[in-house]
Amino acid sequence: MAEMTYRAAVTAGIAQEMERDPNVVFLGEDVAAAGGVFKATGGLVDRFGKDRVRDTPISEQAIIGAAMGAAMTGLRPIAELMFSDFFAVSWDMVANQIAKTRYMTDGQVALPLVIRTANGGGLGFGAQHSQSIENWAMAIPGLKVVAPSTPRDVVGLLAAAIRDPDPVIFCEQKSLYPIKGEVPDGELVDKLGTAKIVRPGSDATVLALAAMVPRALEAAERLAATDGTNLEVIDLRSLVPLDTATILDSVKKTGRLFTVEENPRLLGWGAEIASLVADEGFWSLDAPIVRITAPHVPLAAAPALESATMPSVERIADTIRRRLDEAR
Amino acid sequence: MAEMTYRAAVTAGIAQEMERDPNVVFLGEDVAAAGGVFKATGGLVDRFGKDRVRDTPISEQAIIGAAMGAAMTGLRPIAELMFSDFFAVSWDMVANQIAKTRYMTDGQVALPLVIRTANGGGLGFGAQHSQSIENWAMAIPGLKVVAPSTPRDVVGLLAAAIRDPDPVIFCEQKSLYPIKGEVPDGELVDKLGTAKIVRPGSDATVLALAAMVPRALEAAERLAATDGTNLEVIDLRSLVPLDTATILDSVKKTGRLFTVEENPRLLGWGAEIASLVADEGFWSLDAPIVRITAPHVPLAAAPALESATMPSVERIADTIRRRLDEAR
Amino acid sequence: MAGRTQVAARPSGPGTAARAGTATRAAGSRARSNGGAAPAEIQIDEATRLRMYRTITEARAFEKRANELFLEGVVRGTTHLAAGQEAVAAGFAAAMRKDDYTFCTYRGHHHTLARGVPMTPMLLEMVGKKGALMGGKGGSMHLTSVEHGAMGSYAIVGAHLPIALGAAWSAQYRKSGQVAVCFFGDGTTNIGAFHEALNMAAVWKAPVVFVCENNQYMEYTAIRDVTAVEHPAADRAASYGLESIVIDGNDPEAVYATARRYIDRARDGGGPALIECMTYRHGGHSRADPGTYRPKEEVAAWLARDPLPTYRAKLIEVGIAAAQLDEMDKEAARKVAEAEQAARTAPEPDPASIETQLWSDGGSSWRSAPAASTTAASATTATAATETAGRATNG
Amino acid sequence: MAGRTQVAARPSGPGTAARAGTATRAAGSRARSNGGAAPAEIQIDEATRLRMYRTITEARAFEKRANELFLEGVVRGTTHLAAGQEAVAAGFAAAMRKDDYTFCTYRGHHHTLARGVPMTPMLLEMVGKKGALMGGKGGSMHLTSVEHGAMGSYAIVGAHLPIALGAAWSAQYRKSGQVAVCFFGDGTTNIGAFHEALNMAAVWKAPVVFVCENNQYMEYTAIRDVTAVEHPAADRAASYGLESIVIDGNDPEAVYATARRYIDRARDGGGPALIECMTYRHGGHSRADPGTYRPKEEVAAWLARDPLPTYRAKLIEVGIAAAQLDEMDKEAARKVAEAEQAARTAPEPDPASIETQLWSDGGSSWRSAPAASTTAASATTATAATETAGRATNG
Ligand SMILES: Cc1ncc(C[n+]2csc(CCOP(=O)(O)OP(=O)(O)O)c2C)c(N)n1
Ligand SMILES: Cc1ncc(C[n+]2csc(CCOP(=O)(O)OP(=O)(O)O)c2C)c(N)n1
Ligand SMILES: [Mg+2]
Ligand SMILES: [Mg+2]
Repeated sequence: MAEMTYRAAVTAGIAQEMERDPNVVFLGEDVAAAGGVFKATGGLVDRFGKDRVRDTPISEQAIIGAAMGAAMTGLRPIAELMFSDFFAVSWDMVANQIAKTRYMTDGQVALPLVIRTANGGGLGFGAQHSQSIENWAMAIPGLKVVAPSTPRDVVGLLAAAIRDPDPVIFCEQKSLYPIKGEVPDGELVDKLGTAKIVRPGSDATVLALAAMVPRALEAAERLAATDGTNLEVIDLRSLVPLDTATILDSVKKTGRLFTVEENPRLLGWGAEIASLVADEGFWSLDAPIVRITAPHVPLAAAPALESATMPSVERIADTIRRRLDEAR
Repeated sequence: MAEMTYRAAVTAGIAQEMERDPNVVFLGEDVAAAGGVFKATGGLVDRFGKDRVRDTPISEQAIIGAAMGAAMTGLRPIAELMFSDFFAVSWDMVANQIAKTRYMTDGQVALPLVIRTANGGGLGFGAQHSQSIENWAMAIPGLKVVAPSTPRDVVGLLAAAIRDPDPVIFCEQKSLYPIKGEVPDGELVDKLGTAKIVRPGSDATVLALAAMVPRALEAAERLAATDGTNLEVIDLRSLVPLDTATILDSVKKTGRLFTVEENPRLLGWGAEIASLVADEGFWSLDAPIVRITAPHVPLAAAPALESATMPSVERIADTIRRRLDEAR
Repeated sequence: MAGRTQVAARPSGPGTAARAGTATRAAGSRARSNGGAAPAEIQIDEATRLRMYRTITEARAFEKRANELFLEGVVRGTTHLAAGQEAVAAGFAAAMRKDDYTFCTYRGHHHTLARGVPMTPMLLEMVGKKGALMGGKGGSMHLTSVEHGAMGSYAIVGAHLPIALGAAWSAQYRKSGQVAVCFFGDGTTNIGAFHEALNMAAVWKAPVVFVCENNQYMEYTAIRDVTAVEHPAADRAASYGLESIVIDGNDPEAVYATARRYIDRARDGGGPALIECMTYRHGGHSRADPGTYRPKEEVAAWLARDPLPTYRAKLIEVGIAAAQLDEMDKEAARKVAEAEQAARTAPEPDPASIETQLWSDGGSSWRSAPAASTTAASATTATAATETAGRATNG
Repeated sequence: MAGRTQVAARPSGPGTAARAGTATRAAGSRARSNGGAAPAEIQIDEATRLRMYRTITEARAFEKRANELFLEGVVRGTTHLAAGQEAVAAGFAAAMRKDDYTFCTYRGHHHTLARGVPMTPMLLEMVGKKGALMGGKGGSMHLTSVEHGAMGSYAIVGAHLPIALGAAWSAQYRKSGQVAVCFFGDGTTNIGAFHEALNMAAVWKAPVVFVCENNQYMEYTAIRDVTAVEHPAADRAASYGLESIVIDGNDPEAVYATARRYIDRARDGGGPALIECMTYRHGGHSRADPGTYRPKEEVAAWLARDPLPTYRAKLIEVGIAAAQLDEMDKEAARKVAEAEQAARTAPEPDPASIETQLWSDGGSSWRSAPAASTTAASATTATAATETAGRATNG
């Protein structure tokens, strides 16, 4: 066991896999010599050499396209998109090419690649450097989508993503980079598509992802302390594949569902899960499904506005309390 | 009243607005001299001149960016993306620039522009020329999203979109281009954000969009004939703004909700509406919300596979019948 | 114009446009190629010549019939014919190693056939029937046969340039000696991906040869109307430190010689090249487009330079027996007839296949475990899982 | 190198890199510009000189304090300083008409100030307080003041080039005589949007001047390590039929002369230009980046060519009184102090403002009618509408 930052866990996860498999290569802007603008890839170029860890021009289409071409010819590339907002400039490569090629070729082409990216808000970077784009990727058939909330999960899920034979979008929540957590020694490989019940409970199910996990947990602790409410908090960890069993089982137990989403309201991941539960879990539901999201607006830069937009511990706790009360 | 194709309605709608307002300009690939690859813009260049109707290089970022720059400086551009799949190559311009600029500048910049595009499947064009991308746009705050199902709505909603002071993504379902319908004479201007109850009914609410509207209607007629089921079919017409009142009122009346979506399952527009109804309409619901969508796969090219993927009249009818039976 | 050497004038007709052999121009300010050194004259043996003729005649016969089948309604969706441009495919394929990679576009039948992909599964893919090259999932615009090095036809303009660069990077990293050859049209030179791929390929000295088939039109619009330079590819080569190269794309031997030179150089670590082949499509852009936006005289002039009869004449001139060529034509016709027979008679593909091969496990589930086995197996749950897919395997 | 005239060698140090005045090179094969004609010598009057000095000293003072405030935690989020590059802003702004359009990047304080945008709302935008230029919604990377022609700072590399082209197209269509000037960095030349915008601008002869501030680094990576040519902008000009232009971006008068020439030409219908200004940022890429990846001698050599003292010295040399410049420096300090005061004392913005100005109706609702008024006003419905937004106005 070692204590490690989320940032360092990224480096550790990549290093673990590059060590193991010489076909793992890594490319992106400022990732090599500079160690990444979030300092999450420091030292990799010294350890694995310039052939495997490559700085690129500001050419996101070429970065992602190159990763695809390399993946279809035997390598297992990891590409970094410095900010997840830059998926927008390479979206064709991701959504039209990478996601569809295996299917269109009826399995002739495999694309074992990972696109890592700094996702989400909380640092006051404004609307074009703070988006949560998990839902963009979730909507595209052929992409797996992973978003860890702890250093341990960063290492384990990154390893799983790199070993996965299919394309994985790996969303690192950028405000989490400095957080610390325990990471077991030795090789760590997690399993994609497994949600974690991070706080078992019985009164309602609360689903969260990435930076919303610690907030949901704190809200749950507060409500436990103030109201005696016992919430079950689930860290989804992966949107595709989605651990529908864990979600539906939990709702079966609690009869209530809340989602806590950093994204703007419309078509955030919670919409899909709400629709799933409103069908397959309908008879378990005792009251409305409630989504706690950002309002449907871009993320403002001013700290006061940014924090008013993203679901806060207060808003999560207040909303859950009010909606539980209402249904009693 | 004149009978007109959906295709001709596009021309008519653009012409009506270009006639009225000299600030309306139109650009895209092969739209001028050739009249568009779907022949939906024939004759416009002859009527309005090369300065207002412009052929462009294959440069979607430049096309959409130019529309934005023109809109922020006094024009009302209409840009064509030949196929909606090409949003992927210009997604930054759409999602990061056009959608966010008014908000980020706190209203200093207005962007009265329309992006018209041939959307959806049904012509056997394969996975990169058949996508339904309404949900991509719906997920981005700052974009309005419209998708007409009839020639009349094409004219009226296109006029409304062009006159709207905000950016509108106008999705023309490409398999509908040849269909015909009545269009009233004279100036036609519809209202964005108004759903239409195209078949009133009481047993269940069925929401559909664009090419799924005629299919849902036909399924409803069949079930009326075979089972005596009385379905209420609603043509959403616009996803943003969304006519939540009409939807919630209908569910209140019927107690059941089905969506019919051409898109792949995850995060299709029906997910958002299901989540809305599972919250605000929860107490009206008598049984699960059922989404009828394409499976979560790209759209195959082979006609047999394409039609197995898109919801067919049979599948719509069968599913509704089965799910209604089940809940009895 | 200052600063250019050996610049070909914009063709007023094909006769002036295309010159046999390569015409290289001065490279940019930091050219990374060794293209300045004169290569040994490239010899073309008879086998290569016959191989090139075979590619041309087979591609022509295949596409001619595919078009007829399209008009008849047997081929569905869309098709983009390369008739008139086959010499590019013939010359390049002949210069490639068996394990080299081809990346091409929706207008890619000629390149796909040139790599040895059999006609029957190709045509079945175009009609969308059982036995299709990709099970009918790709369609005419996406023909791919990895075992033949045909790494895909791409339908979004420009997308495959970065992808080809990636394959080349992979070959470089694996030291496999493979080269990626990437074909695209003149219109493609105006899209962003072109620029990004060319620059990164040059900086990385990736073994990739970019080949612009300049057929002078992007769909229905003349390339000259939307492009700031005369030669959309070659006039941009200097932006990437590359030589400016324009060749006669209707002369298979000129194509072959140039292809050999730059493919070999790329294989030897000399980095990428950008080659502009002047050519012309005989028909419209796609399907039933009559191509009426093109001046009659222009079409006629290029038809007079049709690579099929002209190369045939040339081969006879250098001593190849007409009978041998006739035999190849017949062989092509036989293959086409066989493919046609299959296309007409093959059954529709199994609709259940739409839910296969999204993932490497062979399936397409977005759930990590089947719903029925993990939730209480109530009727509702099981049915719902079925619902969303339209069939049970989606769960 | 063949085919080039007056090509500047890659600078080994700034002394050789930058030459005063413009150095144009031969245009591409179908240059659409009339740049070949020698323009009348551009005269720079005293008012212009003083105006340029004012821009430089004000931008410098503003950014110096902004950086201090950042390190102190008053300015939050991120900042990208242009210290060292102010001469580009000074020269161009002085050459622009009041109604011309400026498009710039996150590194855009100098350009924004140069158009006359007041410091206080700018700094308030950077700290995110009440009274901010854009209500705090944009932040440091998106400064925009339409009334000053400052049409936005853009934070996605390359995005604003097509947008600037669009504004220029609009001016052309409206026959307003306006010109769009679009500033971007060296690193930006490798992204697709650059290529698309340049080509379309050239074909449309749009009145837009593209200005590359070549500060030789894209974030932490030297531009030469990732670019196939020496001059990332100028060496690509020929791809768009444009002249290749490299100027000394640290000399405001060289910048002004070039700016006047090409802005005036664009205004007169001569089409776009691409101008590469050699310059250097004194600090790191953003925030607290110490910029240690840059050789000490390189930094020192460029600091020696800092436009603030060098231009000051030049102005004194041509007879402007030092006192007059001192007065301007003091005035700059006064303005900065005022802005700082506001930044330290302004209240936080109203959180309710996050739901305003998404749409032209002033609000941000995605519903076409408020839920409460159109559905039965049950407690549940009304509350739910509130929920999803975190406040009632979202409904
Ligand atoms: C990004 C993108 N934009 C537009 C299209 C539509 N389109 C398909 S082919 C084509 C013309 C391409 O011209 P060119 O590159 O010259 O190739 P050619 O068809 O002549 O072989 C266009 C505009 C597309 N497929 N992808
Ligand atoms: C599309 C995109 N890719 C990457 C980035 C991250 N990024 C921000 S600034 C920058 C460097 C830009 O370099 P240059 O164009 O030279 O401008 P400079 O910062 O030197 O002024 C990078 C890579 C971005 N903002 N947008
Ligand atoms: Mg072409
Ligand atoms: Mg720079």
